[in-house]
Order: sequence, then C-alpha cells, then structure tokens
Amino acid sequence: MALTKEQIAQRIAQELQDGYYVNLGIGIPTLVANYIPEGMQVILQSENGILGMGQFPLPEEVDADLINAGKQTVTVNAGASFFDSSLSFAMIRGGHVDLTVLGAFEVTDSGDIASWKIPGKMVKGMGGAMDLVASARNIIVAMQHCSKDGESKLLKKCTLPLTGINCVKRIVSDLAVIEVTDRGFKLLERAPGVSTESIIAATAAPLIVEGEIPEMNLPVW
Amino acid sequence: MALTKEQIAQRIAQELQDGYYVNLGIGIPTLVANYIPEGMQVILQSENGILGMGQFPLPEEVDADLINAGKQTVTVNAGASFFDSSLSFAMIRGGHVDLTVLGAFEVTDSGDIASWKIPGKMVKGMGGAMDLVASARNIIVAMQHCSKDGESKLLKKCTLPLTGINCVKRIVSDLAVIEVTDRGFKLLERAPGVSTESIIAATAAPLIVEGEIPEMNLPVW
Amino acid sequence: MNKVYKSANQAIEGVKDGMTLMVGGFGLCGIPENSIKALLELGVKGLTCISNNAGVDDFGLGLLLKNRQIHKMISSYVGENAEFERQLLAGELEVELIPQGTLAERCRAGGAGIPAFFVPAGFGTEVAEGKEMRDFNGKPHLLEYALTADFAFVKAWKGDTHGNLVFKQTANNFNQSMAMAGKITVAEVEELVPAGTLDPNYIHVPGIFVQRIFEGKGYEKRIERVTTR
Amino acid sequence: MNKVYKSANQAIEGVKDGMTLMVGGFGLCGIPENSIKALLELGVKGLTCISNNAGVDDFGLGLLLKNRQIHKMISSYVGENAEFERQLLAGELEVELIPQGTLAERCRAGGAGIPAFFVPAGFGTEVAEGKEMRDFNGKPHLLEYALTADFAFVKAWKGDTHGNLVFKQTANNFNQSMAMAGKITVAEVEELVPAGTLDPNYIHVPGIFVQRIFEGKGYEKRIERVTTR
Repeated sequence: MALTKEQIAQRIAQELQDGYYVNLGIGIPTLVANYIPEGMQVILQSENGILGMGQFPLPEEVDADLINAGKQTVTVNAGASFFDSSLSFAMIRGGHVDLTVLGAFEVTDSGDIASWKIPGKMVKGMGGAMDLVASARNIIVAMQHCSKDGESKLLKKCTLPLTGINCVKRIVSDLAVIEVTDRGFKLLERAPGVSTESIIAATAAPLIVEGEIPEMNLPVW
Repeated sequence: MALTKEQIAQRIAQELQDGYYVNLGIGIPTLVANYIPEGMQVILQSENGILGMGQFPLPEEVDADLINAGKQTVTVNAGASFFDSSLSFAMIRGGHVDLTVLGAFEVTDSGDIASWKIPGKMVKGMGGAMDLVASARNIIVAMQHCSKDGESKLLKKCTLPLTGINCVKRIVSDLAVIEVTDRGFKLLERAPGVSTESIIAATAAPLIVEGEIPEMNLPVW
Repeated sequence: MNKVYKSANQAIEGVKDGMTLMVGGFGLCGIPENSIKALLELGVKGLTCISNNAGVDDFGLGLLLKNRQIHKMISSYVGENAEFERQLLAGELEVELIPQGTLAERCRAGGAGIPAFFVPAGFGTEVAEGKEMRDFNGKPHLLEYALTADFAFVKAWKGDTHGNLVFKQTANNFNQSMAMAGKITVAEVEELVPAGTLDPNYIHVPGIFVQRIFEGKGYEKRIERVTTR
Repeated sequence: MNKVYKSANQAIEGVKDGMTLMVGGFGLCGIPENSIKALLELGVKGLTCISNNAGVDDFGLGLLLKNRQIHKMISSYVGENAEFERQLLAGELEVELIPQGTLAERCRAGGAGIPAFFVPAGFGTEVAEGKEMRDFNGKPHLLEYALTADFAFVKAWKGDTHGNLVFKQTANNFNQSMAMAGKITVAEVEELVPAGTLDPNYIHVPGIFVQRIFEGKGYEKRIERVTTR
C-alpha cells in the first residue's frame, strides 16, 4: 500500500544521524521532525534564521516574532540561536547543513528538481530552495510518486522550470525509496505491499532494479 | 614655525563635522581625538571592531579584551558597539565611514600613498590601510613634510611600495595644508610663520599656489 | 548628531516616485509596519521594492501592491499573496525572483562595498539566464551583483538614539543586511532607548548603518499561520 | 552529539604536518592561547597559518614561529613581532600579506560558500599583481578568493555544549569569520556552559560552525600596549 505522508516522513527520519544539522522544507518534510529517533540529537535549521527549532508552541506560547520558514509559529530548544538571513544562507551555501529534505513537483534520474513554478498557472517563487539544492551535502526529496492524474513525477527530463540540477541524492515517495546514481534511478526499497513492477510502471524514467528489493522497514502504528 | 604633532592633529580636527564617523590611524591621527570641538559628536571607528571608541582607560579600567587598532587599551562611549572584523571592514569598504585620517611615508600629487613597507629594511604590513584608502569617502594624510634627512615626502611618484592610488584628498603636514586636485598639489594654508617659498622648496612635486596663502588658524595654547 | 525622528511620516521624507526601496521582513514577521503605512499615505508611485515577500493581500507591502504604488518587485517568494501572484501572472507587475540566500547576500554586499560575488545557487535554472558563469572547484557558479537602495526600511525590537539596533528572535531575517545597503536607512523600533542602554557586545546593526530612527506605534504583528501543538 | 573536549591536547587531535590552520585574534587580543600551546607541544611542522598577526616574539603564534613550526604566514600585519619581520626579511619564512578587510572577508567567504568576490582594496599596489581586475561603477576592483583551513582555532568568552559562542568586546575580531571557515573548528572558551544558558538572540557564532569546544585554562591575556590617561 502506498505510504501516507506521515509514513514518508517516518521513512526519511531513518536517514537521520546523531548530531546532524537538518533543514526541512515545507509540507511533508516538516513532518520528519515528529519522527526523530528517541535519544538522537538532531538540530533543525530554519532558513529564516533559526538553529535549534523545536515543536509547535502551546496556544499561550504563540509569538509573532518566532516563526519558521513556512511562516508557522514555532518554539526553540535549548542551545538554539537566531541570526539574520545572510548568515543563515552562509550556513547553507557553505555546506554546513548535513541534510536537506524538500518537496518537488518533478525529479529526474540525473538529480534535477523542479519545485517552484508552473508557467502561466502558479508562481510561488523559489524562496530558499535554489540555495539549498545548490549547496546541500545531501538532499532527499519527499514527494508523491505520481500526480493526481496518475502521471509520473520521476522523469528523464523535467517539464517545469528547474530549481537545480544534478543535486537530488535520494527520493522517498509514497511508493519507494530511490537513489539517484550516475547510471540513473535505482530502486532501493518498496513501500510495504507495493510490487517492483508497479513502481517501474509509475516511474517515467528507467529504473535500475538489482536483485530482490526489500520492503521498507516501518514500525507498525 | 613647523607644527608639532599635536598641532597637526589640532588642525585636522578642524575638518571634523558633527555626526561624522571617523577612522583614525596609528600615530599622529590618534591624537586628533583629543581635539574634537566641544559639543560636537564624532564617532570613532577602530577597525579591529569598535564604533564609539572613547578615551584611554584609567589604570584600574584597563581591560585586555578592549583594545584599539593600535593595540592600545581604550574605553568606549555610550552608544558604542563591538563587532567582528568582516563587519568592521564592511563599514569601511561600503563607504559608511565619513573620514579616514592616516599617516604615510610618501604621498604623490595624484593622491597615491605609500605607508607599509620599506623593501629590504622594514615590513610592517598594510593592516587595514589598503582597505581604508581604497574605499574611504574622504582621506586626510597626517605627516611630516620631509624626512629626517630633509628629503621631501610629497612627490611626483612614490619610491616605496604603494598602499593605494588616487585616494588621498588632503595632506596636513608640519608645514602646510595641501589639497590633492586634478591638477596636482594645491597649497591651501601655511603653518604660522612658514613662508610659501619654504613650502614650495620642501615639496618635491609641483605646488599650485593661487593668490595669498593664509596661515592656519590654530588656537594659542 | 540627531538621527531621531518623531513619526514615520517625517522619517520617510525624501521618498520619491520611481525610487528603489528595500523593505525588511520575512512574510509578515519583522516588517516595518509604520513606514509602510506612511508610504501608503504619501502615495509615491512607480516604486521598485526589494523585499523577500510582498506581505499578504491586505497587510505589509501587499497594501502598496494593491494601491498600485509598486512598479517592480525583487523578491524570492510570492506565495501567500494572491494579489501579487495575480499581478505577476497578468503581467501588470514587473517581478524579478531571486534565490533567498542570494538576495540576502546581494543586500549585504551592497552595504559592504562588494560589487559582485560568485554563488552556486540557480545554476542550470532560468535564474542563470544572461549571467556570467564560472567553475570553482569543479562546480559551476553564477556572478551576482550587489543591491543597494535609495531608502532601506527596517524594523527592530529595540534601538537607541545612535541608531544601534537589536532584533528579537526571527524578526531579524532581512532587516540586518538591508539596513547595511540603504543610502538612507530608516529604522523603526518597538522601543527607542537612550544611547548607552543597549549592551555594546550584542548590537545586531551598529548605528553607522542607520541614518534615521523612530519609535513605531500600534504594531499589529499579524501571524500568517498560527500553528500550535 | 558530543562536541565537548576535556583539554586542548585532545581538541587539536588530527592536526598534521603541512596543514593549513586559521588562528583567531588581533595582536594578542582574543587569541586561542591554549590551542597554540598544545600545537607547540605537539610539534607539528610545515604549517601554513592564516592569522591577522603572528603574536609577539614570546607569546601567541610567535611561539610557533620561534620554534620553526610555521612554513608560511598569511597575515595583514607583521609589526610588533621582531622575529616575524626577521624571518620574513631573511627569506626564511614564506609570507603572504593581505589587506586586513580582504583577509576577514576571504575567511567569511570560505565559510559562506562564496568562492570569490570583488573588492577595491589593493588595486594599483603589489597586492594586485597577478590578480584579475574589473571595473564596477567606474572603479577598479580585484577578484579575491575564499580561504578555508583544515583546522580553525578560535577563542571566545563563553560557549555552550552545542558550540554556540559569545565574544567580549574587541576579542571577537577574526574569531567569528575564521570559525565559519574551518573544516574542523576548535573553539576554546573562558567559560563553558550548558546548552540553553546563552540567550539565543545574542549568539555571535552559531554552533553549526563549531565542531569541537573546550574550556581553556590559565589565560594570560597579555596586553601589548597598556595605555592609560
């Protein structure tokens, strides 16, 4: 069965390591924060100027001067710091962030990503996404494998304006975990109960399948 | 009579204006701080990271963590701020400092300055001087007109390695106030009792002398 | 030396049609509410506004957009403002979209006397069109130019009579780098204190970058997405 | 996550002959006294040191110079250190002199992922030799490249277990930009406190830039020129 958004976040959380500095984009990536393994210290960066972002506030804690990059009210943990945008992106551009997780409209098997504009229809703007994908040491894309119309979003070539090229390292979709290798997409894991064949069918670009593909190891919940 | 170092500083202080942000170099320029006119607010920048530098400390106030660019212990005035070197030079390079006063070995009539190195003999290093002269909106050089051997230091061309070119706007020496114009050195004022002829003789580059040259207006002290 | 102004209306004096303005803030967080309202009252038109966002439809820079005072926006993000997106898609508004980190750094560079610098962001995308490219350490970079503005409008938590500014939490965002880049920087603060009150070790924007300062009134501090647990 | 080390000797582990080190401080103000002594004891040789000065003859980096552990200095100012000047003039030491502001900005750029940028400082002087030049707004500029280091040694007043640093007065100087530029940044602090103790609004160096931190001992804090009124 295809993963829920929460399960995608849960699977991505398995990529975290103790001491990681992580930037989580808007949407599914934000949910990753809920699944940081017990006892592991992961420090969340929010590009509007926070290191050490915490959980959402209690209603009485809400503060207009304390928001995240998604403009949601947040809190901070002990050891946090606030800083201006130029320093925030110095961290990002300088490669100090260990892992970036973000959403996408489309991803290609050479690691290109499109995420900020649908010509003639919708322009959100790139915000910090172009800076993040151009400089992050490790980039995981959290996305639905296919559009609502059933079109694959994992392509040979993006149809939408690009956010960055040759940058995505790994994709965690509702159907699979896929690595972007020099040879293209490589299937690493299947969502529980989803067949390799159906993943191949849902992937518009060629998919390297080597040996038996294990199911994701997600805790029952 | 030739001015003392204190008098040179005193004359330079007449160039100050209320609200000016000023960077004073090591040596005579440092003395300018002693002659800021009563009631005028001038804010001193020290390139190691101070805005609002005050007078030297009382013996009991001496603090190893509070020094100026000349490595002397100092104090700060109300409204001061401390910052790192990159921000300090952002102020300087960005043209936010209104006036820079510094010393020199040699100055030319096109505004070139040499101040940091005597090949084979002495290397102090440029420190912040190259940054200052390349970006300051207004640069006044405080210097002795001639070397101890009687050689003029106001030249057509520097003999020593340059600190910057086309940058010096005005020179206040022990003998004269000289402006660097598009046409070269122009004599503005004479030290009290020093003749125009002797200034011309002490200046190796051509000196424009137009009309009667007034004596500097220095308070008796 | 007197940098203190009594009101927003006085502090924005000199803003004229066609000028380029920087406006601090991220979303509605840390925006110069008082200055924006004064600009609305002044009615200046044909403005180029450099601001990460354009507020929302009925607050922040959105007010000036709605009132058609803005000719061009230089921003990184349009989302959250339907009127902004509408004017953009309809071609009624000139918009230059810039990666957020590049935008912040271009402002800082404008204040720091660095006319241009190389960054990797945007390579291979439409942001790179017409830009000079160069490889460093085997990786392609774009040459980006400094931004400056006729006026920079910023908002701080506290400020003193010398123009020193201190921000609270994430309300700093673009205010610090934009304060550096204005030919005239106008800072509005929630609390204006005498020089000497703020700890000199913890000043976010030293006064040398601020030409005018005033204590703002009636801050609404709207929140775009109140989210609680 | 554990960034806390017990001693300077442990914190400098991994420094090897021929490495490039950044060392914070201006003159003797804000220098990492403990780390320098540990480097002296370790005896690593052939070092390239990026530091605004080289201490004095018998303190700070002067100790490593005297002990011939330094192959090359990248600095802005030699004055105040007779041994430094002697080795330089005798050609025993390779020295690259860089304008002070350019040096600071090159360190910041190294930490900020900006491989190169243009500045006016040094145009027309020997500093410009061999450098790419370009005019901006009618003024000539030089292209300067980012600096990074295998290790950056910095000294702060207070630091916490997450590596957040706070400086006192002018003891910041180069420490902040160098902390950003080290592949491994080692911070020594006068007082090490638990995470959550320092006010998050007033952190000079966020912990993301600091890989190792320890509480230093026996700070001498020598003053080069005690000047009183």
